[in-house]
Amino acid sequence: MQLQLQYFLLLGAALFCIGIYGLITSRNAVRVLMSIELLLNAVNINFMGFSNFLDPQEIKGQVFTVFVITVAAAEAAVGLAIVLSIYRNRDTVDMEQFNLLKW
Amino acid sequence: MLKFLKQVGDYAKEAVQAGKYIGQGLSVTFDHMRRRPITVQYPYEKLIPSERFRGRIHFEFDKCISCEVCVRVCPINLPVVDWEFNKETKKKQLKHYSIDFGVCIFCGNCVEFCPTNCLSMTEEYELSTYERHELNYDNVALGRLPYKVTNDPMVTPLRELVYLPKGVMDPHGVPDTARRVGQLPEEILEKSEK
Amino acid sequence: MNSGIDLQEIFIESLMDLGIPPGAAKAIWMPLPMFLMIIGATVGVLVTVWLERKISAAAQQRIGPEYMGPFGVLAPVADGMKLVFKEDILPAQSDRLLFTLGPVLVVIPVFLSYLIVPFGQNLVITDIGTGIFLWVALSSIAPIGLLMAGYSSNNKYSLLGGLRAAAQSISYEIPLSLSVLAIVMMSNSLSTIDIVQQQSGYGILGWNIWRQPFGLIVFWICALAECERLPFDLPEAEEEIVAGYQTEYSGMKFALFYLSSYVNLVLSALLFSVLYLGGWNFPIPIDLLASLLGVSETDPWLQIITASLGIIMTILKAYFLVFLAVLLRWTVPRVRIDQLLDLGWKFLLPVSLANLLLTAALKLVFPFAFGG
Amino acid sequence: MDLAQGVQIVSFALLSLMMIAAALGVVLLTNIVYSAFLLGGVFISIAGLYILLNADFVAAAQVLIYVGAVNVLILFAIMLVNKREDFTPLSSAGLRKGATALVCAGLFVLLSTMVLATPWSASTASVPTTESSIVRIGQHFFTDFLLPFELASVLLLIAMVGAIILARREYLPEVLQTPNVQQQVLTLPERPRELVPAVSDSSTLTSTPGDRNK
Repeated sequence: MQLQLQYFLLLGAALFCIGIYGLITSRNAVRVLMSIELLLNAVNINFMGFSNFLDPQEIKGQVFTVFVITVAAAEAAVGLAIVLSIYRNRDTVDMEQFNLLKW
Repeated sequence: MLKFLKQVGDYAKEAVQAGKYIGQGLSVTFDHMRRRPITVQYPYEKLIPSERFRGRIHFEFDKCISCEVCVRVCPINLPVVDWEFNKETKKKQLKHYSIDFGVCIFCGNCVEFCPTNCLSMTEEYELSTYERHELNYDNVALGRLPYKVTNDPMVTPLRELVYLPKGVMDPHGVPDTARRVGQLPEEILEKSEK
Repeated sequence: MNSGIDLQEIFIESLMDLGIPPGAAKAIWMPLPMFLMIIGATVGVLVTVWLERKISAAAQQRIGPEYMGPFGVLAPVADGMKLVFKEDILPAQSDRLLFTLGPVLVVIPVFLSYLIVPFGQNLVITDIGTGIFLWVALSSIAPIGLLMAGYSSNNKYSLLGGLRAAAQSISYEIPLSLSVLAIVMMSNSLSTIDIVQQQSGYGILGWNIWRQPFGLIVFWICALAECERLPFDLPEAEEEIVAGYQTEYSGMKFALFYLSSYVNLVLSALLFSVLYLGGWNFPIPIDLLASLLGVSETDPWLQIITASLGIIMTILKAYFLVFLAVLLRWTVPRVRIDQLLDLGWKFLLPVSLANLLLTAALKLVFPFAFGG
Repeated sequence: MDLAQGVQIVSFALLSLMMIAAALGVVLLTNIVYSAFLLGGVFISIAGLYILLNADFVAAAQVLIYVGAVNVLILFAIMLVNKREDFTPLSSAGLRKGATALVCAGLFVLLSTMVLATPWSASTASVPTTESSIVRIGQHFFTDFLLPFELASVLLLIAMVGAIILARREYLPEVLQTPNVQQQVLTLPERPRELVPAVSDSSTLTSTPGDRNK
């Protein structure tokens, strides 16, 4: 028995589904951001799995993971800044209240 | 552009200046490490309290005439004087007297105003207890005399807090064992006997 | 360059001579350096605490601990014993789980970072490729523990202290990593062994202290800030917020915070000596001395002397830096929180970036001196 | 199966269990602070998985950036907006959650059948790269991935500037609007003792005896 690519892919899929669930059901804006981080990490696990099992010489998956990490950091910073400024204006972090752009 | 460069230059100059000041401070701190410690190793060494030290108050029961002057001059009316009028001698007879040293501020007014000098200041200052009510001294406790620092064989008495020997102005290079300013009581006694 | 003695190989070979299979011999060897390191770190903390008390006393013309053992060397042990036997208080309405987990999360990464501290060519637990980067990564876990401790104490001072600690730690991590990056750029490797190797050969002249004067200052300031030492001990500023995130802690949990802060100080000093002061190198190259004295390089005595001298040099350099930190503590007053952040973002960050740029330029111009 | 493989399997199982449990906690727990701390647990266990995948540099980067930066940032945001607010209950919250859970479970089933059905041409005898992964990643960054690398740095810069501008407080006009509100003078609850005049002035001297005489 050895570690297989499938294990990591399944793990990534599970994390992705959990992330989707959190993204849809959470009402706290910060928790939505956390769910997005979970999604990005699920993708990262897939990248790393492919990188290790299908491309052990040219580890391009790891390169992509680093890019995703970079983007995630930027996303977190901007997202939290947006949440903070919305909180200042509307005095809540409830996603259901952020409906200014609804018709 | 030039202005910006000038700003950067000024900032760098200020940073260097700050670094220099920190270096100076470090040298001062380092210099202090080469000086003689000023420590009094307290339970083993004790300073002799000065002549007019205001320590715990001593009370002589028999001298007291229960006049309650001490209560009146006390800022917080602290002394508790419990007396009874003796009809035969037509005098006030003292039953109990107590001072709570947990509240006393050692201002010395009671000692100053006592008409019969039954109150006096001692040089005792070690008044720590496990419970604050233990500091409420009754007339028996107030009548005890403290143990003198100079008589205690366990304690090395020190004369003064000033830490350099007489005539020495430079704090460096003075050994730890060099004696402090002033003389001990027995030395003064010896001198006066000569 | 000879590789010096390799304790691991000698140990495993001697075990295999006794008839133990190689896998088991390796398994027996593995926990040994870790235990040694944990014990070493703890002893280092005891020594540091004692030194701190003695040096602080001397700087203030006091004597310091005196009666507990000769020169009071047992004072830190007594402190530790007291903390072990103290009651473990859980504040009312606090979060029990997070309250316990906070100090643990602060301690573990600090101890893990000792994995990469080299005391000699082969005297390091793991010479992993990521080396110094692992330390930077691990030291970024601690703020989570601090935030956890601050949040779970149910005390506004604790929360403020935890937030301050986290803010301070993440803002000083950036100039710290940038100044480390300049070193890494010169030695072409993240491994601590390679970083020291690159500095050796010319004795004191080859150390990075001459090549990185700005990086050195930035690194030291940032290390002090990361360790929450005065002048940057805002998270536990007594006059403002009682004791910061430690306010509600007592007993063993407080001891963990205390331990981690001193382990962190020793670790920073050790890594400073590795990065800038040539690690285990003697100020005069030992090979030169040996060839002057006519001792051959493969002489076992020379190797043993080199190894022990390496350990002594590393520790000496580290403790010199600890001494400097203590001296700084009694020299420089505490900064305000806005001054702290100003210093971090507006001074140290640009300086370290400029230093990085300068190092890159110098590396292109003088490849022989700056690691081509 | 030798010792190393057994260790790998066991640590994989532990890490994945930890990760799934922590991720479920992130999504399901009501206390947002717990969620944030558990998110740190997810990140750390993912870093452990990366180490199992022979990627020490990315694992360290994961710890540094996700745990050290993103998670701390999220915690900061939570502490800044930490208002114990009860969201107004929605009428069909349970239905929504159920439907979402159903969809997610379906997605998971779909993905897993795909994963298990696809014949991955995995080179199971994965040769560990001779050189360190850091060197390889660096080579990629500065040769064939140079443009994305530079773009990522520009993106980071833009994100930093944007975050600062978004999060910065504007200079408050509210302070200027009401400059004339009188600051209430704080007084002690107890009244100061009335001073007995030692040398009383003439008016009291003349008036009080007169009053008394009346």
